[in-house]
Amino acid sequence: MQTFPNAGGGAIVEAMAARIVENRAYLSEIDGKIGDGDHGVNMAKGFGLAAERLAGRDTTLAEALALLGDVLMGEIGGSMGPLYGMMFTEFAEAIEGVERIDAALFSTMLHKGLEGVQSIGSAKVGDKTLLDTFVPAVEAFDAATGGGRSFAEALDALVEAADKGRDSTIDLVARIGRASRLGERSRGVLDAGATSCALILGSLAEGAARRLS
Amino acid sequence: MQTFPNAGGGAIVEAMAARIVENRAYLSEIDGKIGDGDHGVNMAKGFGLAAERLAGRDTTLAEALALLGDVLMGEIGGSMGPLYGMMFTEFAEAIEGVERIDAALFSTMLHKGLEGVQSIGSAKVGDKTLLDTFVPAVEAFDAATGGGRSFAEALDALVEAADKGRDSTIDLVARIGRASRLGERSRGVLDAGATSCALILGSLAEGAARRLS
Amino acid sequence: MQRFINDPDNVVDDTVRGFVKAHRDLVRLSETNRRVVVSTAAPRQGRVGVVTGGGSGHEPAFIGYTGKGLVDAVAVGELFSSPTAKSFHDAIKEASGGAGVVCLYGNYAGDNMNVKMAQKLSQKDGIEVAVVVANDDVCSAPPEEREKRRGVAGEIFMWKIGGAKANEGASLEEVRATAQKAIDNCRSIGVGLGPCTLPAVGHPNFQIEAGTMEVGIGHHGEPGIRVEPLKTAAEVARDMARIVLDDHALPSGTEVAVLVSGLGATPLNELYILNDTIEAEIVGRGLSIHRTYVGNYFTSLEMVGATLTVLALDDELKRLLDAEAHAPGFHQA
Amino acid sequence: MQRFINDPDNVVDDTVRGFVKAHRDLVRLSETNRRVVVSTAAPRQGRVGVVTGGGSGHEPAFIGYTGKGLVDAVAVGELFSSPTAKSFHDAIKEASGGAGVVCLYGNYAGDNMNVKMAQKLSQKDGIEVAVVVANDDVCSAPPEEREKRRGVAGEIFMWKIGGAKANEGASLEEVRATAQKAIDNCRSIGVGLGPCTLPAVGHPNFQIEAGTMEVGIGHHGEPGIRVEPLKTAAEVARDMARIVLDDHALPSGTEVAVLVSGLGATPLNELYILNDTIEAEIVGRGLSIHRTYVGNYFTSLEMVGATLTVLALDDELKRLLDAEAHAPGFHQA
Ligand SMILES: Nc1ncnc2c1ncn2[C@@H]1O[C@H](COP(=O)(O)OP(=O)(O)O)[C@@H](O)[C@H]1O
Ligand SMILES: Nc1ncnc2c1ncn2[C@@H]1O[C@H](COP(=O)(O)OP(=O)(O)O)[C@@H](O)[C@H]1O
Ligand SMILES: [Mg+2]
Ligand SMILES: [Mg+2]
Ligand SMILES: [Mg+2]
Ligand SMILES: [Mg+2]
Repeated sequence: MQTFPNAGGGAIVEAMAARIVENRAYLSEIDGKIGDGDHGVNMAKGFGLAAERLAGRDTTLAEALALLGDVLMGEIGGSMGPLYGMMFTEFAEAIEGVERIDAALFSTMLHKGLEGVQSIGSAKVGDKTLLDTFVPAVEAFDAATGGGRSFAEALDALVEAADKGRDSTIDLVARIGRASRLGERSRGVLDAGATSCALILGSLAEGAARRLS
Repeated sequence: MQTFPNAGGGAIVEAMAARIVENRAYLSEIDGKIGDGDHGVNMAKGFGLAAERLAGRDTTLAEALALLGDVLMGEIGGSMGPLYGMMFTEFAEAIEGVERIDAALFSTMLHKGLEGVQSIGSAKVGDKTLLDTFVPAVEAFDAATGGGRSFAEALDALVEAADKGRDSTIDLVARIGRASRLGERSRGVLDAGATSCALILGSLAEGAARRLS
Repeated sequence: MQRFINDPDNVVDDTVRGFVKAHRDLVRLSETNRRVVVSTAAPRQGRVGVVTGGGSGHEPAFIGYTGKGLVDAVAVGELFSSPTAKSFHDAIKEASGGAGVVCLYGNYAGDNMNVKMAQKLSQKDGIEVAVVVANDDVCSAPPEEREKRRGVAGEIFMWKIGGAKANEGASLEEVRATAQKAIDNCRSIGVGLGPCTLPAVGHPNFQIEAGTMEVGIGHHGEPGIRVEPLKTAAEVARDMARIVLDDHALPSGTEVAVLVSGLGATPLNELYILNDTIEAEIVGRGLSIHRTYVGNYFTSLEMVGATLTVLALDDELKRLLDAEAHAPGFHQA
Repeated sequence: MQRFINDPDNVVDDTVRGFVKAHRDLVRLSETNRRVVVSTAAPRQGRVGVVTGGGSGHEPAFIGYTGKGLVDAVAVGELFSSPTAKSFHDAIKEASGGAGVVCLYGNYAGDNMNVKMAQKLSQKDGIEVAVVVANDDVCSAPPEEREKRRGVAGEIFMWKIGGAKANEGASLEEVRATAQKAIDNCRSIGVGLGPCTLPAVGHPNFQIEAGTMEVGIGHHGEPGIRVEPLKTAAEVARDMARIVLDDHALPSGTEVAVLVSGLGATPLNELYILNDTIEAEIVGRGLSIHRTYVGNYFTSLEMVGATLTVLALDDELKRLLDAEAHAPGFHQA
């Protein structure tokens, strides 16, 4: 059975943060089309801060995710602070103290994060939010493992579904958040949060996959 | 000896006002280069108001000038209100109650107006103001009559000198008013007040000349 | 946009520092959180604490309303972005004088989430927190969905009245109910003539074509109900008053307070020009104006535009609105 | 420029009408001159009357300073243009309570002429008029020609202190001398980042290139001492403080009051960012700050930019500055 170690997993979060910071301008540009154009700024600030604090430290994935969650929750504010803050805090709690993470625990972690986001944001799939990336990604992961596929294959399925979910937001009309005021005008462009969520889940899955043994 | 009647002279002031109103944009444009761009607006407001009040009334030149002076002084403000207000009020006082105006009285009128402007504004020739039009115009008028030329010829001399005086301001550096803060940067353009003054004196001279008998 | 800023990422910290220096007599920075501004009079033992918070860029809102007879502590967010749950929580702690704390804030997704979390955290500390969510912006949702409407300049009346009620020694439930009544009695509308730019973004994230205006615009440039050719001030003012009053539907004879606020870059004289017609329109409906406020009370960086808020008064609201208050952005004798 | 106006030629009348409606409790329109705004408390029998006046477009200056403990009557000019002699004269008559009137205004050619004429007209009425001409703008002439300098935001301190002195029942000569001392103790500087447009003209009459700033700009866009690349807020604030303080040359230990005013379209948060460094610079010179005012106190339509005024205090000026005052644009408890 494939597993990956919690130890040293801080590097996964650092790579994730680097990916978000790289996409600062892109995420803001997407948000600018139907939101207020600050999604990249907000995200890069939070993830950049977390990366600074992780730099040079050897942390477990659980520790790094907890730190990221704390930074988002305690220093970022906006909508992303609590939503992603909840997500990472719940992720961290799910794997805290565990030596190695298997597919089942990884699924539990995803579900706890998702519940955290939903408990606070009360958005649904189809509302044109990050949930349109997150929900199908989790479902694809579960379907793959349930279908007997390996942890590695399930992570690939997760990434694929996340990207598809992100792209699905193009055709959606926003029903929550700033963009919802636009009604039909919000159709035709990606959702910023869905895009950043695909980057996050992609980094996480890649990092996990590379460490599987 | 040539003279013109005070009676019916309101039409001269109405024509003068029309000339100023026509040149509203032009005067503001000149003022905009080194001042605050409102000379045409200010002038058109004052002269326009006076014209409205004169319309349909048969006034003497003295009455019309007094009304114009009152409007400028009482309703226009800025620098032009008191300066031109003084000028027209003094013009009016000089010819008040007189039946016909000869060259000598016309000269007295010009001098009293000039003194009025100078008493309040304390500018000198060469400061790049309306005095660069007014002073040489008055001098040319006096020189012509002193040299034995007719009232009509003296009025021509006045107009010619006013226009030359106006043009002389192009090469001057402003030493008073808003433009003076520009120093050397004020050289190379006409002075707005010198330009409006040439329009005023031109209208006055033309109106007088046309009525001479 | 030409600006006086240092690092665009530090705009909020630099602002708050300069603000606290300027108004030392009225406010201080929390010792534990540099994103919490506290009245020098807070906490007031035995009194209900009054807290608000919201994104920055709306100055004098929110920080400018920290003071005597107004708000006790303010949670400060990034530009146009909700403060953290932690900042709301810290503001609540600073304001707490043992009689509970009321959090009076505006209806935005981020603020809702962060206040909800802060409320939970505070309850763990044993501080009872009541909340009132301002939703005075009539163009942000139809009347049947009033709970979806954004909070805008009506928040100022909610703070003023909530602050005065707390000052009178009322209970938490009384303060909450009165602040709720204040915002229930408010209707606002914004009209945008020009966009604003978040310094870290560097270009406006919405456009208003020259010669047009956005009727019903939100405090962050959220689109309104229609874009139309820019009309005369009298026509715009009449439309604003009508939209607000039609939604309000007040019986003739009602006394109201009027607030005309600039959005940042509209000169004050234009607000007075609007007020000239607004007042005529309100009086024309048989209402009587008890007080008028005109100024930059709730802005959106350098947005060009204005908002109108009409608050319907009863005897209690009138007394509380008229009470003395002193804050950096709001002085009333 | 996108604006809320009706006929560009009626901007001032529309403004004044809307202003008087908004602030009925504090001001009224003169019955004889629609360009004169009068405090509801004026004339005050046996007290020296305090008058000011100037071009419009600087709101809340000048009209916003009409009130209790401030100015009794204000003569209102066209946009950026001196009021008429008649309006100054009428303002003087409205303010006259039999003990003389002091006219506290700014050093501009038109105002000088119109006040001089009004003074003559008033003396014919038997009203003694003393004048103080503000000249606090350091960049408008070198120190040897201080009498040529323009009056800018320091006028607010002159009005505040003159108004408080008159309120104490001082004689005309005492009020004049104290207001003169106030302005003598003021130094100001403006920095412009963006131009403004007179509505009737329709385009800016000066330019500020993007990426540059005009250091020493006047309240009507008069050019300053240099155009330079726009620097960080901290650098600009330091330059502003230095230019003002170098000209001022105050002994260490002097107490000062600080006024940071926006020029119209600069968001309030940027003024606080400037204040953060200004305060550090002032304190760094060994001066101590008694009071700071930050806001849109004296604007230039929608000009982008800010001014700094530093007033050196002595015991008398401090007492008078601290005195209570209530006017539409200035409330102090
Ligand atoms: N209730 C919610 N649940 C999940 N995601 C949400 C919710 N509200 C907003 N979002 C996400 O937030 C994103 C915008 O984030 P951001 O621009 O950082 O915040 P803001 O809208 O406050 O400026 C949207 O693209 C959307 O995906
Ligand atoms: N002291 C003065 N004496 C004579 N003319 C003057 C004086 N000061 C200014 N002027 C004239 O005033 C003109 C500007 O008038 P205007 O633009 O209407 O007023 P403002 O300068 O107040 O905007 C200048 O072009 C100059 O000719
Ligand atoms: Mg956003
Ligand atoms: Mg001019
Ligand atoms: Mg945002
Ligand atoms: Mg002018």
